[in-house]
Parts: sequence; C-alpha cells; structure tokens
Amino acid sequence: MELQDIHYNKAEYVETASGNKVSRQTVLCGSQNIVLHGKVIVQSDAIIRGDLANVRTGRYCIISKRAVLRPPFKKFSKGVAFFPLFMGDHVFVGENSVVSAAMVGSYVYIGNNVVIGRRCVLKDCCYIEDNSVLPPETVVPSFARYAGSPGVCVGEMPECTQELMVDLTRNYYEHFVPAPQ
Amino acid sequence: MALMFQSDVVQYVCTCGQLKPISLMYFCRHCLKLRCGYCVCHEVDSHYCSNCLEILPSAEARLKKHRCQTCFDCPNCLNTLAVRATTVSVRDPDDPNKVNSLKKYYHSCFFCRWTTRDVGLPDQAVQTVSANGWSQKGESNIQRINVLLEYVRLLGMQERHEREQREKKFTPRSRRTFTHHPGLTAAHVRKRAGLPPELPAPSTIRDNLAEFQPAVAKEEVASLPESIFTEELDIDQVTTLTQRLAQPETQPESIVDLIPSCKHLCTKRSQRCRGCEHNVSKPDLNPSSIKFKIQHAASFHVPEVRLVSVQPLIGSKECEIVIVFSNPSQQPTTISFITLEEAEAEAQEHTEVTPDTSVPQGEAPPSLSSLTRSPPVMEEPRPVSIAVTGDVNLPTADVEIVLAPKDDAAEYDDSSDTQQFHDDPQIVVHRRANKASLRLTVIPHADKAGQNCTIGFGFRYTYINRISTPASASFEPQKVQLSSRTFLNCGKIKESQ
Amino acid sequence: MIKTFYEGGMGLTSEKQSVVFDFGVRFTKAGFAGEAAPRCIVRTEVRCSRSGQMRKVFDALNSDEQYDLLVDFIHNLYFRHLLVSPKDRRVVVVESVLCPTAIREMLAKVLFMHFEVSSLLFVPSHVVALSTLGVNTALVVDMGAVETVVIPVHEGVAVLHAWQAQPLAANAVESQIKEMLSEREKSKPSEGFANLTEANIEDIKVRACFVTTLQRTLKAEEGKPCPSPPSVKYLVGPDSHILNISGDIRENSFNVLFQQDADQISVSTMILDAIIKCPIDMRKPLAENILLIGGTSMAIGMGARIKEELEFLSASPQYSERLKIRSFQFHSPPAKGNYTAWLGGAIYGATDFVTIKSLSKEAYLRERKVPDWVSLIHNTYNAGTKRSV
Amino acid sequence: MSSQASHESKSKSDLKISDQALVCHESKLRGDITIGPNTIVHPRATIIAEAGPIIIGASNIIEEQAYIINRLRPGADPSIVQVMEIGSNNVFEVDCVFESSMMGNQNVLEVKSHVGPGVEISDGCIIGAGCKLNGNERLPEKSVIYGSDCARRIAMDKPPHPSLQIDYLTKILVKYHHLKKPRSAN
Repeated sequence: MELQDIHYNKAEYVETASGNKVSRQTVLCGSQNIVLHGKVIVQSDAIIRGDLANVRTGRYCIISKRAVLRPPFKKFSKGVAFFPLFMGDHVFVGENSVVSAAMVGSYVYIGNNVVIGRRCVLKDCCYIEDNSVLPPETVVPSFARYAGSPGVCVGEMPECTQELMVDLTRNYYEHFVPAPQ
Repeated sequence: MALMFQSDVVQYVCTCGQLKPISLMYFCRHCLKLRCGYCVCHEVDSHYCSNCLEILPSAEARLKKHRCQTCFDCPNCLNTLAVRATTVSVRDPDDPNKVNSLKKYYHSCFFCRWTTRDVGLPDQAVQTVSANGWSQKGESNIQRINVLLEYVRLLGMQERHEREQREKKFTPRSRRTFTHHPGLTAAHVRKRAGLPPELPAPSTIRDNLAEFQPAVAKEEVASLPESIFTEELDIDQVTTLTQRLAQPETQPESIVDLIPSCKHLCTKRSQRCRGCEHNVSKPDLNPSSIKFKIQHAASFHVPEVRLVSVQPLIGSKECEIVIVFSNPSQQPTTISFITLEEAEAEAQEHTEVTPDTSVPQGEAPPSLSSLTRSPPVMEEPRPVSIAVTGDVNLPTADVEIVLAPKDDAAEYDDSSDTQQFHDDPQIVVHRRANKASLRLTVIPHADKAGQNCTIGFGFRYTYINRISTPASASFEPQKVQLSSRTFLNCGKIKESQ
Repeated sequence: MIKTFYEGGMGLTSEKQSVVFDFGVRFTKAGFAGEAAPRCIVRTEVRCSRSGQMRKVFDALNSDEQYDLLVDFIHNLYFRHLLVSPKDRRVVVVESVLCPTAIREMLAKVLFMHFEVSSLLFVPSHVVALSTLGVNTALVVDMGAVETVVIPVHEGVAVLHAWQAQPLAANAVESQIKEMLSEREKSKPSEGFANLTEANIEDIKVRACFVTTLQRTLKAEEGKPCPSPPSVKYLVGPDSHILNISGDIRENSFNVLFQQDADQISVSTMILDAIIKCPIDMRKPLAENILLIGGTSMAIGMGARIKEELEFLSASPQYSERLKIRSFQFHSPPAKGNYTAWLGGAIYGATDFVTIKSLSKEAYLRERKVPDWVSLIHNTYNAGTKRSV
Repeated sequence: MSSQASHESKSKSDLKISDQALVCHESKLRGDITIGPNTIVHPRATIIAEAGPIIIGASNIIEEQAYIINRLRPGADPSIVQVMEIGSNNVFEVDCVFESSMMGNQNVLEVKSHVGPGVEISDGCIIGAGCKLNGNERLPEKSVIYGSDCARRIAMDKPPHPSLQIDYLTKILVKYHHLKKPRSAN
C-alpha cells in the first residue's frame, strides 16, 4: 500500500532551509554538534545527545518518536572518551529505539523498540527487526537482517534494499505534511 | 514500500508460480521472465567474517572449516566476543628487581559478561588468538576416525576393483558411460588413454585391510556417579542444549568446559537464472560494498503496481480503488489490462512456441540460444495458490496507458510535467513523473465478508530488449510485449447491510 | 601408513567434499564427508518468512507445504551453516530404515530438482553407524526424539525381520516430566508451572534429569524407596517464577523408557526381543556388540541402566528360558551419541562407495524415482566387509 | 490528577541535591528526593518519589529517559512511608525503569531494562538490555541477567566502576546544560 499522509501539527515542527523537519518537543542537546544533512525528520520526544559528541546524519533520515541517538563512549585506562555517531543517508529509526552505534550506514532500517549497543557498526542496507538488542560492538554486515536478544542474523535483505529504503524515506518525507487547517 | 511495511499487499506471479512482492523478484533479461529466490540457482561467491568483515578466499575458507580465525563466539550466549587488553606486571627474568609491564589480551562477552578467565583460559600475548591456543578436547577421536576412514576407503576401493573386474569381463564397453559420471573423470580419462588404473593391487588392499583393528565392545559402561543422589545440583553449572550443540564435537555438559568457538563465516551469493544460466544478480566481492556487478531486480524492469487507496469494501457493492503504476525504464512504456485467464493463457501460449520445453511457463518469445544447452533442471511451475475474493472491472484491453519514462534527475526537480497524455479521466486520475494513478472498481464477493478482498488482474507492458540474440544479428533494441499477473490484497470485506 | 598409500591412489581427492545430512525429527546434523564431526546440529525448524514464527519441518500439513519447508530448511543448511553451493555436489543422506517412502522421495526431489545436487546416496543409519567402529555385526539401538529403534546388523546386513520400534524416546520422557509436574500441581498450583513451555521441559530433561539405577527403581517398587536426590530450583520465564523440580522427577522421569506397562514393552525388552528374533548363532555376537546411538542415549546413566536391565531381564523368568545369553557388551564409538549415525555417513561418504552407489542426477531425471535402499546399499556394504574378514 | 498536583507542590521543597552532584535542568524530579555527591542526572531522566522518599547515594549515573519511581502500591496503606534506597556507583542507562525499593552498589541497569517492585538488587549486578524482572526476589551479588529469556549467571567481576565516565560527564555537561542548583527547590 502506498504510504498515506502523516499529518503533524504545524506549530510543533520547525522546518529548516535544508528541509529538515524537527519537532519542538525533542531534546537536541549541544545542537551545535548536531548536523542533519537535509530532509531529515526528527519527531516528538526524540533525543539527540550532541553534547556528548558530534552527531551527524545524512539526507532523508527519519528519527521516530521517543528515539534516542546517543554517541557511544569507550573506556580507556586513563579515562573515558565519547565517540561521534555517524549516520548515512536514508536511515529509518523506529519509535523508542536507542541508538548508541559508532556508525550507521546508509539505507538502514532500525525497527521499533530496538537497542543498538555502544560502538556497534551497522553497515549499509541492513535491517534490525523490532525489539532486537544488539550488544555493544556488534557489527551488522550489509544486507543482513538481525533480530532477537542478543541480535543474530535471521535472514537476508533483498538485493534492491537500497532502492526500497530510498523509496521509503523519500515517500515518508513527502507524506509527512502539516495537518490541514 | 512493498517490502518494509506490507509485503503481501501486491504480489506478482513468478514464472514458477510463486507469489512474491516485486522487491523479491528478479527479471532475466535473456529469458524475459520473472524469477524469484525460489527458482534461481544460488551460488556461493565468497566467504567473509560478519564481524571483522575480512574476506577469505574459498580454498582457505574450506581449509579453516568456514570459520574466522580471529573472531570468536561466546560459548555461553553465542554473541561475538570482544578482545580486552590488560597490563600485567611481570618480573624481569634477568633483573629480579625490575618489573616489566606486559600487555595481555583476553576475550569477554559484552552481553552475558562471560570471559575467557571464567573458565580459567590463560590470557594471550597476542591479540589474534589462534584456536589452537585453547586446546580442543576430543582430539583423540580424530586419530581413530582417520583410521576408520582409511579402512572404509579401502573397502570402497576393493569394491570398485571387483566391479571393474566384472565390467571388464562382461561388458567391456560399459566403462565409457563412466565418463559421463561426474567426479570419476580424472581416473577414467587416464584409463581410456590406455594408462593403468590408479587403484592399488588387490593384494595391497587386502594387506592393508588386515592391519585394521576393529573396535571392541566392553562390559564396562560409564556408570552413574553415586554423588548424583546426594549432592545438590547447581543447575547454573550445567550447559543448555543450545550451548552444547554450538560445539558439536565436544558438547560439554558443564559450564566450566565451555571454550570460545571460532565465528562462522558468512557468504555473498550470486543468483543465476535456471532457464538460461545467466546471472540475474552478482554482488561485488568486497563485503562492505553494497554494489552489484550484475543486478536485474524485477523492479528495474517490470512496471510496479501499488495500491493507493481503497473505498470501504462491502460485499457485492462496487467499490473504488486507486492503484498506481510506475515505469522503471528510461523509455515510455505502454500498459494495458487483461484478465488473469488471458495472462495465463498468454504465458502458456509462449511456452508452446518456445523450444525450451523444460520451462513450461513464461512470457518470452522463442529464444534460440536455448537449443544448444542441455535442458535445465527445474521444478514444475505450480498453480497459483491464492483465492480471488473480489471481481475487478478492468478497462478493456485496447485502452492503452502510456507511462512516462523514469527520469532520475526529475526526482530533484519538482516542476510539473509538461507532457501531454490523452487519458480517459475516468481511468487515469493522476499523473506524476513516471507514475500514473488509475481508478478501478472492485466488487467484493458477498460471501467472503470478514476476509481479505483479494483481486487479481493481468497486464501487458512493452519492454525494450537490449540483449542481442545470435538469431537477430542486429544490435537494435527490440520492443517486445510482455505480460504479468498481479494479485492485490485490498483489505477486509465488510458485511453488506 | 595406510594413509600414504591412499594418497597415491585415487583421483577423487580433488573432488568436492560430499555433503552429509542426517535429518532428525528434532535435530538435523549436517556436515562434510571425511570430517570428524558435523558442522552443525540444528533444530529441524525454519522461520516462516511471513509470520516470523519457527515451524517444525516435519510437521507440514500437506505435501506442497512439506516440500517448501524442506526447501527453506535445506537452503539454510547450505547457505548459513555449510556455506557451499549445493549445485553439482554429492549428497549423502543418513536415514532411518523406518523413514516413510514419501519423505525420501520428496527429499530426493528437493535435492535433485531444487538444489541440483549431482548425486544422492541414502544410507541406512543403523548400518552406517557401524563404520564408526569398523565392525560389521552389532545390535544398533537408536534412541531419538520420537522413537527408539533396535535393529540387529549381522555381517553388514540389517536383520530386518527382527527390528523393534517403539515410541520410547525423548518425547515420552518429556511427557512424563510434564505429567509428574502437573500431578503435583493439582495439590499445589504454582505460577512456574503455568508459564512452563515445551522448551523449558526439554531443558529440565537435559539439565536436571538422569537415568537412575535399576537397583533403586526395584527398591522403590518394593515400597522401600531410597532417599531421593536433592531437588532443583528452576526459574521459569522472565518473572523468574520458581519451579521446584523434585528429586523424584529428576531421578524417575527416564524410567518411563524402562517400565513394562500393560504391553510388557520397554527399551530393554525391545533389545532382548530383537536378539531373540535373530537366529541362534547371531545372538551372542549381537549381545556382545551393542551400539547405543541417538540423542536420548546421551542421558547420564543411560548406558549403565540398559546394561543392568539387560542382565537382570535375561536372567528373569520372562527371558531366561528363551535366551541363554547373560553377558552384554557395549561399544563406545568415537563420537557423541547424537551424531554417531552422521559420522558413519561421513566416513562412508568419503569413500568410493559414494561414486559407485549413488543415484546420479541423470539417472534420477530419467526415472524420477529413488530405488529402495535395500537394493541400493546393504548388499554392497556387506559384500565389502565380508571379503575383508 | 489534582491530588497528584498537590502532592507535587508539597514535595518540591523536599529535593535535596548534594553540591557535588550534577542534575540537568531538563530532568524531572518529583517528591522527596535526596541525590548524593557526584551523581549525574541526565536531561529527560525521571525520578518520582510517590510513596515515600528516594535516597540516591554517591557517584550514580542516571541517563536520559531513565525512570526511577517509588510507586504507591495499589491497595497499600498510603500512610506507611516506604523509602527507596539506591546505593553508590550505579548506572541507570537510557529508558530503564526501576521500581524496586532497594539497590546496592555498583550495579548497571542497561538500556530498556525493567526492575519491578519486588526485585531487590544487591551489589555488582547487571540487568541486561531489554530484560524485565517482575518477580519477588533478591538478586545475588554479581548477577547478570541477559537475553530474551532473562537468562542469568554470576559474573566473575563486578561491572566497571563508573567514576571515569562521571569525571568526563561532569566536565562536559556543565558546558551544555542548565543545572538544578544544589539544595534548592527548582
């Protein structure tokens, strides 16, 4: 089924020059360290912790309600360092998911209520099913479908995942429109 | 978004009779047929480790039993182990007063916090620990198994010997048929060339067989320890079946006997059309790359149908649905509707003309190249296993709808279309770029209230064939007419008032 | 020394290793011929792509579904576990003698038509299990998930008229555990029991239960039970409800395999009956060459109990007249019970027998039928071994 | 709703924050709460003392969307004050829920874990990501709960001390966040 329009309250969202649509109900800590590369949607109650380290997303990313993007830390013998969190283009992050990855590639789908542990690396075109838990430092290869706790590979994504994700995120963006007055 | 959200809303009928969303299908440009994961031949292209993303050449992968030599799985929860570094102080052997600090590594699981120290495995001096660092129990079996292997091999040779003797005696020519036998090639080519057979002499075999010691059964069996009746059982110290089977060779019963296991490799696979042996998909070798050397996904070739909106479905009432067709090709494509029966007949008809009888169903025009090949092995196509629960009023077959070509640049250009199409406004409700929205009426079956309303239709579309066949020496792209069948699940049928 | 001699021999070494499968009702063993252990022992289940639920492969509702489940399952075995292309590679399938023809026909169809394997060899599990020993006479007792099958093999030939099969295996033990637990629940219901799953029961069986001695069972039957082993606290579900596994359950749940109920049949009587059904001259060699295989035979104390039972029963009035044998000897193959049959197939599959005996793709495509195994293999293995003696 | 509001206004003054603690302004604290030195409360963390005071020790980290609640048990006598005590060096990761009345020292509640009212946490325990505990028990020291079936085991060591992370966070958070002032009502 073609995506139906998703209406949002015009007063709630800010649209930037590059086309980002960001809810006012979010917590964007250290916003100077957060780069959203355009046409990114950040929905209500999402949290992006730019204060801990840089967070950069590509174009057409969708950060759903109550999702948390949190740069990961690593302990060294002398102290703790937070690493930046990079996210590619056309990434979908589902509701209530907590992403503490070091890198999320492009065309990645993260379902609802997912936990992506510290310093995980999600390669392009992977898919994390709802309610999965990826332990810290998990590497998810391209075209893999992970599920469960701990997340394991349960299947593969079709070859045209890239096109599907482009289509999904573009459509989502196009259908994410202010509620008619 | 056929795959991500509702994979079963629109399904296409594959050549093999399976119903699949178009995102999971391939299109063979040589057979001009739809293929799916079920009816293509999967081949392992390369092996890589899903954790370190290191690629292993096939020969090496086979040698290492398809396991990564640097990454390990936690024997307790099967998650990947992480390497941790610690510094230990070692007294200098030369100068007892000096203390050197040495880097040591151990493995720990971030999920269940199991560590190699839990089971008393010593820390390693190098980061990439080879599996030999942790001794595998059950090594003793391997020697015995090798002896058994040789024994049975000798029996096999003896058997072959006899057989060949017999064949020589009675049917001297029969050996020739063996050359068709896969696997026996080397030995038999040798023989055909007049060389002596490579089998050792029967007497040697007999001598070697005589050396073999068969197993001897014993009176003693592992007895039940008396302590089992008196000692408390700490069930947390007993491994689960999952943990045991992750180490099939040893299957340890106690938690303290668990050792990390080398991580299984992953594969990159290519897909080959089973009708013509051409690849429909071949990925790049690099595990991190998402590019393909060959990628003929159906959605790059066949117009995609999507359901846009459905009016409430009431049994026996006409309801309006809107579907959208999108054109994946760079050329304008003309589509027209036909009924399921017509589409099926069309598929069958093409088959009759096709010399390739082993592929009984398809939309392709006869292809001559298939004459030279041995018939491919393929399952019989199945009848479509879906019940239609609604009728659809289709525009007649002479109504042709032209879809504008796909223009990647247009994605970034929001200017409205300037092209003019002479559309019947009753059918075409909207156009945008390479898409056209069409209005159809559906009459759900009254007796299927509460069920999903499934409708089906066929459509013809024009396809530009850019593959030059040996038959037509010209390199001119050929315009062909193909047809496809789709089933749409429109949602629940409501009770009629 | 044998080894060096072999390597000079055959042109076969360059050939791709054959794949060896042993499809069990509950677990499937898969690996390569010539290797010491299977690459994987996995549940015979596939994840349904639509629902995401696990489906047992042999629980299909109809033959089309069965076919699809097998295709999905074997696809997974090849591409997730064995990591080789199935096409043009030989396959050895270790199968039970009791495997229904429909299933083996379907397996052949799946392997030849879908996976395009180059050849297929069905080997009977009881017979090939002997190649893990290098003997050719043994009484093979296969204790699996659904049933225990006893087949005497004499000089490489399965003595088919003597075989015994009874549903006395893992499933029976698990039902017994469930029954014993629910018995207690009647008086004292607990949340732990209410939340118990099938997987939990299997887990309880594997981790807490064992096969007790005949001595203790006899004493208990006389009404003078020995003190029970300590009970175990078992946590069920996320809410960690505590389920108490009594010593009685731990000790006696496996007894269901040895109770001679109304029909007077137990695992031990099956073994003795199988021996009795054999000609007299075979009996002693069989009794002195007992091979226990299958996952259920791995339960702690199983071997000891069977031995005790056999010695006790053979001297009892029930058998003493019919059977004069009092001593029983057991083999210990170089493998765990649950993959002994697989290992047999892997040893057998690494030899010339595969080239000689397999059903080739061409032959299958001509006939579209699998010859019955009796005509395929047993005389061959017999012939080979006989000459060696 | 109105009763809750009155409860709130009454208890606002009960907030006691140690002067070495770091409590971000965007956190939500309700009721009688004591926060010990070096404890860090991230923005959007929620601590609600409903049935009685919550006493949080030293050097804890309470991350965003963590939810610590001393909940009024249904049917319990509201006049009985029930105290929730949280020791030192504990980490409450994103989106975890803690409803129990007792936690020792050096524990980690991982992301989206849930500790129900009946579960007492001793010392050095790790409640794995997504694990939900709702029974009535006291977890032994160094327990690790993990996986979809909440499997458990006893670890060799306690989880690492959060002090290094606290040092870093103390430096960084003051640059970006308004803080709730120690010992004062907000």
